[in-house]
Amino acid sequence: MAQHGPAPTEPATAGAPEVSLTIPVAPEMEIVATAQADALGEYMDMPRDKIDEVKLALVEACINAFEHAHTEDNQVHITFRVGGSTGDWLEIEVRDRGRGFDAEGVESPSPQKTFEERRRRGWGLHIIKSLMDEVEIASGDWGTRILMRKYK
Amino acid sequence: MAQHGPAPTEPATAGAPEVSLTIPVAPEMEIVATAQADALGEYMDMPRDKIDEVKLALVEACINAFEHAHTEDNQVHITFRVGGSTGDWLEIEVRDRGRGFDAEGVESPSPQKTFEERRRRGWGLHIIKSLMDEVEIASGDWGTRILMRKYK
Amino acid sequence: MSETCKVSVERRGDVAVFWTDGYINNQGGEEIAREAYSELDRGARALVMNLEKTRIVNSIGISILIEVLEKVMERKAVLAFCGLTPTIDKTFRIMGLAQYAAIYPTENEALRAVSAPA
Amino acid sequence: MSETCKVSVERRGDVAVFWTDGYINNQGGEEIAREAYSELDRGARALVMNLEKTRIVNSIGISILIEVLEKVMERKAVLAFCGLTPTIDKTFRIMGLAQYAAIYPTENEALRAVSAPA
Ligand SMILES: Nc1ncnc2c1ncn2[C@@H]1O[C@H](COP(=O)(O)OP(=O)(O)O)[C@@H](O)[C@H]1O
Ligand SMILES: Nc1ncnc2c1ncn2[C@@H]1O[C@H](COP(=O)(O)OP(=O)(O)O)[C@@H](O)[C@H]1O
Repeated sequence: MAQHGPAPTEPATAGAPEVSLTIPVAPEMEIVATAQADALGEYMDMPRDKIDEVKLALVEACINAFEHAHTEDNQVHITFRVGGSTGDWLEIEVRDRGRGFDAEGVESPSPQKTFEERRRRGWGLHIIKSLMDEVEIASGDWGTRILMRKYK
Repeated sequence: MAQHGPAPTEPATAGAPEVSLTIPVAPEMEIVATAQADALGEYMDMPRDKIDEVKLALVEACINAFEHAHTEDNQVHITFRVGGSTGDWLEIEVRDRGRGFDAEGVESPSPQKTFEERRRRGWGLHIIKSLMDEVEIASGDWGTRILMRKYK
Repeated sequence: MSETCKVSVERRGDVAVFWTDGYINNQGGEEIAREAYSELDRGARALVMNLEKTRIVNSIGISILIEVLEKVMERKAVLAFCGLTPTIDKTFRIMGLAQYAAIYPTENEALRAVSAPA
Repeated sequence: MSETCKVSVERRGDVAVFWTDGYINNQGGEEIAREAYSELDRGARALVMNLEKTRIVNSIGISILIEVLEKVMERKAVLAFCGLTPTIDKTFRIMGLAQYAAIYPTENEALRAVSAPA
């Protein structure tokens, strides 16, 4: 590896083609954002079904920011990174400058709670974790940042 | 019109849903950018053929920045705005922080020059102007900004 | 604008067939729910939902489909899905929708199954 | 990666038919040029390019197609395009490609035209 290599804090992503997208908090803008995941997934030859999984995970991260973050700037910031020597993975970072939440404290959902206790919501984060290969959530009074990666 | 209306410097765009995209200067990233024009065109119900025209104009603006701007940040910054009361137009602003050029001084192309004098390049800006309804070019040592609008 | 899911419904005896086209979010889910309740009120015994023209159903959309499923079960009717993409199928399984509603690959299979005498 | 244009060619007598699939930029244009020159070298008298699977041809791609067209004319061969989207058709007309190459709506029409005795 050359000396101009990765910075210590972002080991795997330095040098990866990076695309940033900012969308407004507005109905259906999450779908507009998925167009970017689609285009980058095709660019890196990710199989269609995996692209669909990435798109749904992105949708869930966006609608969480829309619904729960109460951002001041009314925006959601998304960064896409294609990494690995032959475009092996797609990483998506979704950030809001909202009020944050206690990610550890979120109760896990289950079909039983959903059907028997009629608590039908609360699946977003679980779906993101199920569909992506790696997920990291950081949240605080500065907002929320979800980092998720899918290998092709 | 309500009093919280447009700021004087940006008369027609205030309040319009705005999406910003930053792409790296890299092969085919212009196509990745067109995915956003596609998604916003569909969002606002712009006819398919007009979306295609917008996409080609966007491609031309991006490859100009890739090829001629010699940017320091290696990026092209794009802002999409959907405006009008029912999503009547799509505005795209393409900015680079490159070396700029004298937009007035660019010689216009013609089929004759292309075929008889074999000067086959030099069509990008002309194509942009032909395909979009309104085009504004500003350029200087700070870089270049192309603002283009298409009505649906 | 145009991403919004379009829903069309056709009645075949006591089976109502739904075709969705586009993104199913809260709005799309509510549109489906409205149509579903009206079919149940008009005596439908089975609902078949063909989602082949839908590529994304978000978790809010699914939560509304689950509400519909519960209403369907209360009325002793049945709900079957078909034409799911692998991702939608996976999400329906994760959320448990697949435990209470039947999922078939094609509309024909779904129709055959809900029309078979119990 | 996958946006790159794929080009396939089939020879029918002295006519070579080209099908493109995807974005035609400098790379895609050069790929087409390579194939076109090899067909001319192998005696093709007419080239028919079906672009129905291409939605975008950028101005660099077109400038290469113009180069191809010039070579074709030098060799006294003919070049015909078909399957153009309205936007590609418009751009070909703006740049004057339509003045020197024939444009037909369909491949059949293009083939019929280039096969007709002069
Ligand atoms: N971006 C965010 N900002 C603030 N809170 C969030 C954010 N994302 C998730 N949360 C919190 O986590 C909870 C669980 O989220 P999720 O699993 O997506 O389910 P749901 O959105 O259906 O409640 C939410 O109810 C909310 O309290
Ligand atoms: N973003 C830009 N930065 C610097 N120069 C530019 C930019 N866009 C266009 N130019 C200049 O304007 C000229 C004409 O551009 P264009 O009409 O797109 O044709 P071409 O790119 O084929 O030369 C270019 O050759 C270049 O000198």
